[in-house]
Amino acid sequence: MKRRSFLYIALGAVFGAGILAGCSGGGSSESGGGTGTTATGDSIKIGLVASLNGDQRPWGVDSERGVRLLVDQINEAGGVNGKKIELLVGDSNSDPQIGKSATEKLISDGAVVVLGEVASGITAQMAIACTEKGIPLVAIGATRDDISDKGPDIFRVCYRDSFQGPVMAKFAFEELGLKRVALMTDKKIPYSTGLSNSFRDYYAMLGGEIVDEQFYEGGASTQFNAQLTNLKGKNPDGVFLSGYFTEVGPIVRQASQVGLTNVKFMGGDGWDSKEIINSGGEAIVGGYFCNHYSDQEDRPEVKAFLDAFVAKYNERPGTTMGALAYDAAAVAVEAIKAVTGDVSSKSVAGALHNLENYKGVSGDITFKGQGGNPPKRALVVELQADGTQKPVKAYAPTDVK
Amino acid sequence: MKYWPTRVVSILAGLGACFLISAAADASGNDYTKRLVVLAGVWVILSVSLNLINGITGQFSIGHAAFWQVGAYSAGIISVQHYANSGITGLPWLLLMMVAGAIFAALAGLVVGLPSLRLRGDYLAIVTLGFGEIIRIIVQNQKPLGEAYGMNVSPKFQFTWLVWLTAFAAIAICRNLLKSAHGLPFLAVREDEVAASAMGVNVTRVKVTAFLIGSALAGVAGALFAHYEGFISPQQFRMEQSFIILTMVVLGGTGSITGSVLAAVALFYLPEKLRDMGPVTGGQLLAGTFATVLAVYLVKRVIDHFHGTKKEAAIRHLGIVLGCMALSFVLSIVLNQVPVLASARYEAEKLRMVIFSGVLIILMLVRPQGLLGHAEFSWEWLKRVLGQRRSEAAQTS
Amino acid sequence: MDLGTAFAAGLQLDFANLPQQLVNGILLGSIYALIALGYTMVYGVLRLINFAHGEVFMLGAYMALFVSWWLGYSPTATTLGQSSWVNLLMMLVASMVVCAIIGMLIELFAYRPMRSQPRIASLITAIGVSLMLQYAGALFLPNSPPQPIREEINPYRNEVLQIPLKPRDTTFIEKIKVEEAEFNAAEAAVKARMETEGVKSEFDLSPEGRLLRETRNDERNDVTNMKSEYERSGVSLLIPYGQLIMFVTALALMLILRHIVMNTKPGRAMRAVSLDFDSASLMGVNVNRIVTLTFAIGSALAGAGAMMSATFLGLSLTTFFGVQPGVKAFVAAVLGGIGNIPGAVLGGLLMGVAETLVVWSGYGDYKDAIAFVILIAVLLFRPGGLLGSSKVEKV
Amino acid sequence: MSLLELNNATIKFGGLVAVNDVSFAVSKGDLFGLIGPNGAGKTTCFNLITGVYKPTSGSIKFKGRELSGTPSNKVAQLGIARTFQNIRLFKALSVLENVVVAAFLRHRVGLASAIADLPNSIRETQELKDQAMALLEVLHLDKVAHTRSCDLPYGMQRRLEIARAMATQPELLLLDEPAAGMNPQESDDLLRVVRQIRDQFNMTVLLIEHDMRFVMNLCEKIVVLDHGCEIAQGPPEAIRSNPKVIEAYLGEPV
Repeated sequence: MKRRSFLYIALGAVFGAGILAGCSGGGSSESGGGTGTTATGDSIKIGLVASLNGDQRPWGVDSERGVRLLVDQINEAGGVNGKKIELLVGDSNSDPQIGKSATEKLISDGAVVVLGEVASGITAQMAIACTEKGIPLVAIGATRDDISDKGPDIFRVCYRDSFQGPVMAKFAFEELGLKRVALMTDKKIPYSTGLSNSFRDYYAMLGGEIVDEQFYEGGASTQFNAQLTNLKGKNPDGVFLSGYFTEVGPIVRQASQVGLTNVKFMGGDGWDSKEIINSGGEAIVGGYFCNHYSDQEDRPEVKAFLDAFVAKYNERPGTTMGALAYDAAAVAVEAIKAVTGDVSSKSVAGALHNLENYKGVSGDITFKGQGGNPPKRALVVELQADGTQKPVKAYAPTDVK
Repeated sequence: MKYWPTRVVSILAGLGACFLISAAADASGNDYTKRLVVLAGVWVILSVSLNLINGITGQFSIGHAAFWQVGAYSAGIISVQHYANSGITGLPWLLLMMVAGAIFAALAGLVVGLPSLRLRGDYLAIVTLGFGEIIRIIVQNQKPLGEAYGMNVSPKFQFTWLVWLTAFAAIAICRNLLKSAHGLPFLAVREDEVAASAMGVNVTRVKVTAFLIGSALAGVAGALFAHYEGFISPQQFRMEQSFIILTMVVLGGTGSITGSVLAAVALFYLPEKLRDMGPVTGGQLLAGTFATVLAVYLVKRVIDHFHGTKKEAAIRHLGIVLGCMALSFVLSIVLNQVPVLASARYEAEKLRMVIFSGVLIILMLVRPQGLLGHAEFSWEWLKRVLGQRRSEAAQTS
Repeated sequence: MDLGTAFAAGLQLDFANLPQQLVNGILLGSIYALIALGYTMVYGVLRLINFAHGEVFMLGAYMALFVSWWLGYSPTATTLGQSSWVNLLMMLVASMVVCAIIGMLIELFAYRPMRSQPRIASLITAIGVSLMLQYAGALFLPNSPPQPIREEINPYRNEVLQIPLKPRDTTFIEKIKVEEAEFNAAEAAVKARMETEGVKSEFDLSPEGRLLRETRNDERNDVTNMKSEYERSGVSLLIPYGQLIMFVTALALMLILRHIVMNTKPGRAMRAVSLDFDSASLMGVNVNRIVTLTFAIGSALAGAGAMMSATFLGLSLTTFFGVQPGVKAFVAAVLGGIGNIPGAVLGGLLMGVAETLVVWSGYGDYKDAIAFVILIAVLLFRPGGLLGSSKVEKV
Repeated sequence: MSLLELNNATIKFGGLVAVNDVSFAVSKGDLFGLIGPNGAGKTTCFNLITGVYKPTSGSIKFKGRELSGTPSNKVAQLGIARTFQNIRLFKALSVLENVVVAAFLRHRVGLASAIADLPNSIRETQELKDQAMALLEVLHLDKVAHTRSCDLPYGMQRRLEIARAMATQPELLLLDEPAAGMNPQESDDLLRVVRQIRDQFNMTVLLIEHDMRFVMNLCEKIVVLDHGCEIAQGPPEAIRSNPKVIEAYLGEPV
């Protein structure tokens, strides 16, 4: 009996404490813009979220390498205003939800600015987390348009799909003279659906005909005979493949086997990889895609980056994300350098908004007056038999409307 | 006896505990911690609800994330389209959405539950798995649901206490069910369908009820999740998530509610906590792996071939584990003399999932019946343990 | 495709493609069947869903990749050796052997200690092993960027078997020749113009040059159109040699398997074990050996499927390579009646054809759902799968 | 009117006729025996009555109501309970819980009350437990009420099956080889228990048994099956001297 009354007292105490706590602030819901973090001590922390595990690991590994390269360079040169840059890395496991947790962990560990993700789906979640805390986010390869709608301080160093798609549409229609184009879209990745949409709209606007659209799911398909046979029946002049190179290669290789020859294959920056020539085989030689830069360019930034990368890792970056990540880290550091006074996420965000004409590996980056979406040029490249990408035409942001 | 006082006090204590959790999360002033607390609550709901289907009723369902997804998306789309002109704001709306999520998920549960009447074991498993994939692919192809990219869910409601209150409610539902005579038919169906049926148990109804309650709870979890996150995408409800929920149920001990709760919290926190681990050299990794395998092997041998008292067995386990830890330490120093192994560094972030799956295998090998087996936490159990201590103390003094 | 628009659009069926699509479906299904056999065999003897089977498949593909590198077809190699069928055979055998060993090891270390435990516990171990192979593999195997096997290793890569059903209209041949001549002339004009202007890329030409290029483009489109019209004037089935090899090898392996199971002593033991595990061991069957053998054979088949998929289809390998084929094959095995060997083959072929037909009907985005829809529909009417017997429980 | 009536009940599995044209009637209060050599179709008869199988032809009537095609749980509700030849207890549940599952058949409180843990549900649970306890006492199982049922010795498991079946408060109790595997002492106890069931609980008992002494001592009426066919019917004395029965059990006299 005594024990039972003790139990009641204990339960009552829990209840009382809870209600008190509840009154004091348990029911808060909307937390508007956060206050961000401020760098203290003798280092400035920047965070990177990358897919170090999971099926997007190739991009995650490259972006981590790119960022680490820049951070090491800065620190070897003495840091920023005497302070070292400390890189915090979080794994998103190729999963939006875990990516968000990773972002919040980095912020709670004191990152003043967060870099990352390549995949738009994960970046969208990160953008929400960053906006809530008032932390600026510099996206690496998230080209999907609506990422930057998630908050005021969401930046990216790449172009958007609403630019990339039209560039390829214009190139296909005007330069290649293709009048009938078919699409192949990976329904599993937001990037591919977004890019296909922007390509389709602009190409139709130019007066071209989209004869067919076929779908597949990345990672789930091994044989594309069925889709390709359908495409062949529609008699296209060109095929726009908006997916990642992991599927594009097999598709193109199998296309030639089912007799879909004499067509031009085109795609977006998801094509970029040194391995696409091996998986696509002879059929993909002569394919065109839109890229952020080409390692064949003779701009000094590209040369310096590649030399440093090879010196550190003994190989060239596997994908274009190495360079974009490097640029993302560079603009973040550039902004930190520009801050006078306390380095806080607020001041860094302000500095990012004022960044102008930064000469990045992937081209000039200007955030000033652009709301986080720098007007960047796009480079159409042609795949050569030796696997290199020959730049064939550069498009300025003003070239497509 | 003293029914109402007990009831009122325990309900109030539950509420109080929720507010305490919420307040503690807020007091940390750290949104990462807060998010983990909330998500842990969501996982608890999911694992407890799957436990009802899988552990208690014995229906081998491995597509639980589908119900979660149905709840999240249905509540999400209703919120997006009707919140503005509904005239209801704040908590009541969220409660309404939880009900909506529950109803839609329960409907989905009915769709899966009905074929389950004809299917047993692995066939049911593959049907539930397939159902999960079908839902994901359908959602992924709908424009209004944002296709693969996902959809914004507005408004956002971030009530930490409500998530945990729902978790407590889910636990209470299962516990009450098991405590009353009503729960026994569920267990009977798990044990032997033919005998249960011969004893007058309506097997069909029991199975469908289990699916309905389980999926409705998952739907509530989905609604809460969608409104907490503010943005949901099909990628968050992949097949792997279903496997993780299933793992929580089995690891906790099939049928044990306490086990499901503990395993949910543990399996959710483990990969997150692993983020704090420092980088590891190749030598350390190799030594650790070797020592772990050895320890598992030895412990397994003790379990299989040792028939002494529990205490002696426990001491042996401890000895083996400590020995292997020491071995791992020594071995790592030795192995780090090899330049190749010393120079290969693996960041913790890359090892997270490897360690996670390793822990999973080890736990299953060493304790296949799950952490708690069929056991449940109860005050009687606590009293017994405490009482034992006390009487032991009395004896020794 | 959005379901709303899909219903509005209705079916777009191109019946001229149907025979080709059926062939495509059978080609696709043969690989599903090959992997499904591993699931079904293991299930038959142990009543265990071997979730790690997909990862065995993945490792088999990596083995093929390593052998191809060893043969001189590394990603960076510029001078390639002579491609021959011997290379392919070496890759096949290596994959099969390595997969067999991996399968046996997994059984020995992860499943055998669990044999006396409830099956759901072994299932979780299987999931654990599968996650472990995916994530630990990612640390040690070359996967960033994903690695494909170079197509040059396949001597038959450019050959396509054509089975004419209806002859083509030969009058097109002349027309094509004319068009091609016009195109070549236009192309030459562009090339000449590029030399005179001294530019490397045809996209840098002056307005006059661009005009030439546009003419050239029009000519090229004419050629394309004419060629495809020629193609469509007749009906013929196209089977890429690579995929034909896959199909024939898969078929041969399945026949060998059937022979082993039906006519050899270990096969009989295997069947005995699958009928009744305990009685078989009482009757003097060395159950452990038979289980090991089952894992070895099932995994070897997965290895063969992996090697052929990786080599002939140009797939890029990551450690997640096996997940989806694994799931699909598992569905195929259940569809045919899990534990039933002809059932796995039938289930695999059926799924391949079903998926292809879904794509054919214009709903390609639902391709990966159809397998499950069919499965559920079949199980509702035949709870034991197509060829499986749903055993009446003895009361 | 007879309580249970089988009229020309027949079931075929593929080509095999497991029960062929069997007819017998059990009256209220009977202790009725169903015997026959192995494979005679006795258990199949039980399965037909309890709705595990549906007869291919013929009818089974319980209190004048047609049973064939009724699912097992409905049959149990109507008042027929059974035990199983190969014991089918709910292994992981305690002895008491096993019995409560069966007693639950007569529950009145809804699921919602149970989930909300309302007083009426608590009260009912207690009542069911008390009922079950009372039954366990009758069968001398009350001391092991909280043991897991699979930990019980064999004889007790058999008795528990009977207790469980009785807990559904049936009018007709079907016992499938209740004395199998018991020593003479135990089977004598069982004899008393079965009589007690009939007299004290007013249940009619239909049982399958191989132990001839047991059947002959206990049953008032016996039906003999062989190869699915009914070969004899009558009181024990008549059965004992029936040449067909002797032939069925001992084979053709040489």
